[in-house]
Amino acid sequence: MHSLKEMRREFQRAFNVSTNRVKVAIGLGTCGIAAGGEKVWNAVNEYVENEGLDVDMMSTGCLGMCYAEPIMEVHMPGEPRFVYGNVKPETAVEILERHLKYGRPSPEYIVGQDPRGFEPAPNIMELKDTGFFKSQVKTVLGRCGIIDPEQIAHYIAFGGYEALEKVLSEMSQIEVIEEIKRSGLRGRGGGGFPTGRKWEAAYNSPGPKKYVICNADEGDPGAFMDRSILEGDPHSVLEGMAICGYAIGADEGYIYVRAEYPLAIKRLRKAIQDAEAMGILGDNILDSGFSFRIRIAAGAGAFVCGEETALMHSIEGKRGMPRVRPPYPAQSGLWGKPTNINNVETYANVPGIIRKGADWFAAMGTDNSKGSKVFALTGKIRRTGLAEVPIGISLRDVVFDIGGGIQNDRKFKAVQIGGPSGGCIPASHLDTPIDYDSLIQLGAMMGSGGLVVMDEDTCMVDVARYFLKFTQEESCGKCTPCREGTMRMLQILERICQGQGGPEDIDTLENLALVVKSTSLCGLGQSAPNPVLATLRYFRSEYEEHIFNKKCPAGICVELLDIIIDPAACKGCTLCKNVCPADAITGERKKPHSIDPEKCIKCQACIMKCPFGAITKG
Amino acid sequence: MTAITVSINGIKTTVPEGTSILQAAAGAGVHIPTLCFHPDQEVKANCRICVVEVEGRNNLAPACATAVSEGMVIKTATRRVLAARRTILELILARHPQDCLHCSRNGTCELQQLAAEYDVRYNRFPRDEWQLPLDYSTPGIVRDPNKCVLCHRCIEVCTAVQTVNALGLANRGYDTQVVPSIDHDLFESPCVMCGQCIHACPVAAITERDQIDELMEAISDPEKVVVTQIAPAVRLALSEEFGGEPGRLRMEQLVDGLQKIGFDYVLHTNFAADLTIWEEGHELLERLQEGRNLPMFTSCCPGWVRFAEVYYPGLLNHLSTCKSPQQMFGALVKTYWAEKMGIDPEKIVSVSIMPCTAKKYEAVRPEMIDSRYADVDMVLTTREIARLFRMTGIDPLKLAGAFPAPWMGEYTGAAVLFGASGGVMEAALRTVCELQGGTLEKIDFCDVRGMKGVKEATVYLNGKPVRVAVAHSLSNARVLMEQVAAGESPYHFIEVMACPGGCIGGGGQPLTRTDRDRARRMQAIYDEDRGRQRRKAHENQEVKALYQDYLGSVMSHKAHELLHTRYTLKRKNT
Amino acid sequence: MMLMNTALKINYRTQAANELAESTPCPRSVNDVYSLGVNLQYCIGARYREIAELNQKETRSDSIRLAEKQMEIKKRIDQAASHHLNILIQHFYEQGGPVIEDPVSEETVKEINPFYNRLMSNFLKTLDEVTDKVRRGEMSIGEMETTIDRELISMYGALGNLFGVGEMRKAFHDLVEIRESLA
Amino acid sequence: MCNCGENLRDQRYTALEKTLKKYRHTTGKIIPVLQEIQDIFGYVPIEAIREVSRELKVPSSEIYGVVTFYGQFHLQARGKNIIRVCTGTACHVQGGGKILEAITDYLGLKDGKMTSDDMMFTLEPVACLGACGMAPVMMVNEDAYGRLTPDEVPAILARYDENRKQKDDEKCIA
Repeated sequence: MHSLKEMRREFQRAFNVSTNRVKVAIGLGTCGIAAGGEKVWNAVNEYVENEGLDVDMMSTGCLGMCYAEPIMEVHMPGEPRFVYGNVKPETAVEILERHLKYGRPSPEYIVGQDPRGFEPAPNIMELKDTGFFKSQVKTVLGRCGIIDPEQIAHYIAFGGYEALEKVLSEMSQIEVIEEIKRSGLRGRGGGGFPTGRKWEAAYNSPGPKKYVICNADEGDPGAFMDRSILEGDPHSVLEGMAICGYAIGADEGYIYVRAEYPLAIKRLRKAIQDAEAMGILGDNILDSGFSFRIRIAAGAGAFVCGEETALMHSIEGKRGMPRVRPPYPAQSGLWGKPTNINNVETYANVPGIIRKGADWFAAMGTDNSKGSKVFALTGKIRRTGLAEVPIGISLRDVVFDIGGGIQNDRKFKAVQIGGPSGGCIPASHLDTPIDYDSLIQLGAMMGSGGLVVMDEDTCMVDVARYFLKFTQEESCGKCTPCREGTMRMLQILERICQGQGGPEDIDTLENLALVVKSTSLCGLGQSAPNPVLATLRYFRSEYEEHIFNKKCPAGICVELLDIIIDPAACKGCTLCKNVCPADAITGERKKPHSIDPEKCIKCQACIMKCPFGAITKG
Repeated sequence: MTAITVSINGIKTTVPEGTSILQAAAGAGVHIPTLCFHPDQEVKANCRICVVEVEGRNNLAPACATAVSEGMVIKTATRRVLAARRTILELILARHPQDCLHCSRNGTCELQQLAAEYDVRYNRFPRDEWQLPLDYSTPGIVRDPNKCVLCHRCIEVCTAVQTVNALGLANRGYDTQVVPSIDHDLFESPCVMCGQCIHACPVAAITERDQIDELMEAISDPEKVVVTQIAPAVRLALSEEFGGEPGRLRMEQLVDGLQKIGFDYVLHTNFAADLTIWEEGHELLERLQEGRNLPMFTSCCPGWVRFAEVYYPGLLNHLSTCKSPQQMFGALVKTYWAEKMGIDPEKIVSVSIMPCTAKKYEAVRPEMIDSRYADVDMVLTTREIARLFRMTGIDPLKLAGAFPAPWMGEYTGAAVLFGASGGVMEAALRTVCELQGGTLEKIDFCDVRGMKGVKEATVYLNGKPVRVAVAHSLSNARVLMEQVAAGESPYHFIEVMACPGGCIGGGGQPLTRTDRDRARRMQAIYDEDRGRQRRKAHENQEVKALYQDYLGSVMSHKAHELLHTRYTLKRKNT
Repeated sequence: MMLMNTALKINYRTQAANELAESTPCPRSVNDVYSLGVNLQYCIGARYREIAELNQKETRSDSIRLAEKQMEIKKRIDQAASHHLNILIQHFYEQGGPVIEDPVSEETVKEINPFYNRLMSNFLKTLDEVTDKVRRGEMSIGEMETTIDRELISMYGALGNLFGVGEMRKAFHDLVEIRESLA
Repeated sequence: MCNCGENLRDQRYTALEKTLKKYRHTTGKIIPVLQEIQDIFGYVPIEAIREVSRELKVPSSEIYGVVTFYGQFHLQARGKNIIRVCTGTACHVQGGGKILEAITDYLGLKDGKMTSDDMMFTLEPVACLGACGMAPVMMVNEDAYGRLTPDEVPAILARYDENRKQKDDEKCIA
């Protein structure tokens, strides 16, 4: 079998040689670009050309520090790697100037340094000691932000395709499956089904033709870890899929990527072409006799296609509607053939398990939820971004250590885990370990890993209404409870938010939520009521406040607000009177003004306009 | 198959592996309600009405789709299960028009039955009906999208059983709808109006176009002479509407009843069925001699004819040029029969009572005016006639009986067979085999009988083998047509009926749930055939008289003008 | 739903006749021209029959006569078609069975199609307008007849010019001749 | 009147024919075909559905079902520039709704219409653009704008608005 060893050594040399050259790396994932990363790239490029400097420019995937985007890294020969955050085009040039001309870092912009074996610079925090990275363990995201995702050489240099080589040369199909079972890896898509057992089922069903599918639909709003993996380290997913193909005896794979990720699709397509060019994918991989071809199937805008059977129908060119199970995909999946479906992150874990062994993986995490999980920290948190943490870490650590606590020191109220299929967890449960089973007991679920932090200014009824609006629009319409039930729940919640909720609404809402949860055909319908049930369970008082006192404690539900002018603070400058669309404000110049609650449409334009902050929403 | 024992509401029962909870419960005498379940269709598990509690499982399991496993403990009527079913019913009813009192399915609607069974007395959810216009675009079928409960049964029958693909789903979630293809009206879609979707629909979302008012207008007009023809499959199914077994109603009772309703003259389509055998038999022999346009297809089923015109315009020359018995009868009633009875054809209203909705379309085809007037003015289905009997307070099963009008009232056992799939073939073979002399000892051709999708037989005509085939449901017809299109068809003569089981399962018949009901009706047809004295089409004396007095000879120019037609391509959104 | 929604009274006979005319593909041989003529006769006959069904005193007898006249014209076209067919068959046997190609090729049909469709849909539109006018009493049955004849003959002429091949143009000419001979 | 409209139609229909020829003998490739049609026309015209049904031998009722199921396909023509506003969790919590209001005011969209009258912009609220760290986020065609405030919206949209540019030019000329 043709081995990659020599090629790997050569690529490593090339990669290390490049360390004694000046290198500037800028994060150009979707979030990097959205934060203005391209402008920084152009400015630096222009500066390097004008000055005629011998500098290697490199674009990388994202390190996970969205709060600090755009990110620029400077590698000087013989020095540690300096990571700069919130870089603007002008400051980037200034930083480079200082580095190249005077060899000094600019502490005011620095996020951290990575010594890489060299002598660390004084009084600059090391990356791994910063709050964001301290309790993280980067196995799946290890290469993201380090390598150039469009260079297969970088991937191979960092141990890429070593696992595939090991599997094809030394391991039998059963051994691979046993290794995955021993590692305790569970599905990262949300269900948490043991991956080893799933592969074994597909392996056991007969049939010359089998398929491997990677579910990269990631429809959860607020979740983007799959995108970062696909954009930052696409080859790890391809390798994981190839290993699975070998294990279950499939020769064809599909990556179902949602249409809203064009950059991920572009990088995946390049990765597949590069791998096929090097004989690592396609026919007779590395002369081992095993062939495996991967195709990309683009989604077309349907959250329900994250569900296994709906996804397969979508690849088959049909409406993405789930079907009855059994038969499970392992027996009869894509075009009726045995199929194994796993999430992006699950496949990305596989090469690590094979290379470093099941025990290395099993050491991380709790006794029934092994390994690490990538979470997308968003919402009212100081440090938003991607964090890969060992399973079993407590919520408090994630929110306050990694996340850096709540923005402008507001009080923590709850965290939503699992997106629209998950539930919210109040402050009282901050110390529960994050693992599959304990989250389910709290009425939430691991889900794909979206973690939205909310502070005291968030209204939980509005959050439940927001999630219901999402699942109602994404319901496929096949089964009655989900098609009708989600809309009826949404209508009740909207009535409550508009102050027209009646006393019986809470019971109807809870009863309907339980019926939809227990009778819906697929995961979407079964988990759509979770946000409602969780908010009812922990924040029932807020519902009652909205219904009986017609008040919104967090001041979010607009129809329930009374906008009042504080006579003491009002200087009578009439600015608010001019801007008010419903001319609900009366009063002469220099005299305190007042708002007529009947006319006021609560658009809050006056609050924004008032220079003296005299108008508040009570 | 290993046997599995489960406990349903405490009753122990043993069933083979792979049985669903629904079937196991039925076996144990436990009733579980269903809505989207249909015995002859794939399990869809859309409506979730049939959910039950299974020990050790936190959500409720759909009985139709969950297979039993060893030692399963099932409870089908706990408080949680009943609350779930009632909530789901409330959800459906909140979007369903509340006009049960003047809905055509009042009393036979499955949703109405469930609402009564589960005591849905109030609805917690505000009304939110669709308020869409009704679709009257086809002469045979009317669609009321506001009543659709999205069980997908009509789509399944139109796509899997009939392969016409006229109906499909549109939009997603709360706005999901069943629409004709590309959401144009039904007439633009490839719909052949076979009416199988009416049988599949649990509610009144799809019904036959109602022509009772037109009929009453004609009957009450003293100027008009209302003449009707009755199809063979109508009589035997009508008794089901009045609580009788298929076939209990005698034809004389039906004739008596129709006269009491106000028809001036009652005759039989069967007369024209025998006539069709004469014409089509000769056409077959002609084609066999010349070896031209073989295999020949029957053309008495208008749904099948329209299917061929839409999907196989290149093979229309294979269809027999004979009209269907209904149209032959229509052409003759305003010419030969008017002359014989001395009635001014202008005054005649030609009505036909059919088990079929597609006949309503055939009657308005532009080519069907060879009697210089509309051959058939209106077509009523078995269901409409049953409604008419109820309206006029007549219970046909209690009537003494009456005889049909002269000249076109006689018919043989062969004509009766037309109602069942394979009947036309058997009738044709009985005549064709005897045309070249000699009499057949065995006249029952059993290989073309029964519910099998495609039936085959080989017969010897003047020493040469003639291979024949019979197909019912258009999915089977498509199999045979693909063979013909590829030029590999081994057959010489093929009978096609669009509806499963033939006309006894037609779109206008009393609502038929399962193939078992259709098989029972087939048996009633074979019994009637066996009971008749004359059982071969060429023994029909009135047909002989027709040829002598009026048409001259078989396939004569006059016969060709009145009893034959042509077919043309139909451009549709296939 | 006993009473059909009267506002939506569809005359299914006319609808089926229209469907027949609209589904007739662009003719590629003489026999296609004749069958196009037959289909249009059915279409026009159905319109007169629709007027007859209204039982308005002044239009009833004329519309029935005109409906029957269309069937007469249809019979004459049928005779012309079978006459042409016999010539074809005779030619076929004399020449020892050569493959008979349609005079109009696939490509020409592709070019002609849009114009053919436009001419046909315009004609059917005029039929609709004229029938509505008579139904509302804004036009006499006589005017209807003259308009239809004029429009039909001009359409046959226009269709004839589309085809370069003499045989096809002559066929359209025959249709005009039959119609005028029975006017 | 120039026939540029005419040859634009022909270009698009020849492109459609090329696409259909490419997928003629494939199975289950309806979604890629529809995606290419959407790129060619900006939406999926009804005639295209009939062509796809004829070429791929799939019933048009099924294809219509697919077109109306997925959010990416549209049956009506859309504006030149597509504005996608993220209504994901993070963006919602950080004030995504206000951005949406600012856009609808700027485009003058009334009662649920999503395309501006001058066919210049089409607004599409999207569940999540995957840049939650930059919430609230908006994309115009392929350019992304993060950490937005409502009053920045008019300036950004004006850059894409050719009519507004002409109007501005006329204004300054007049």
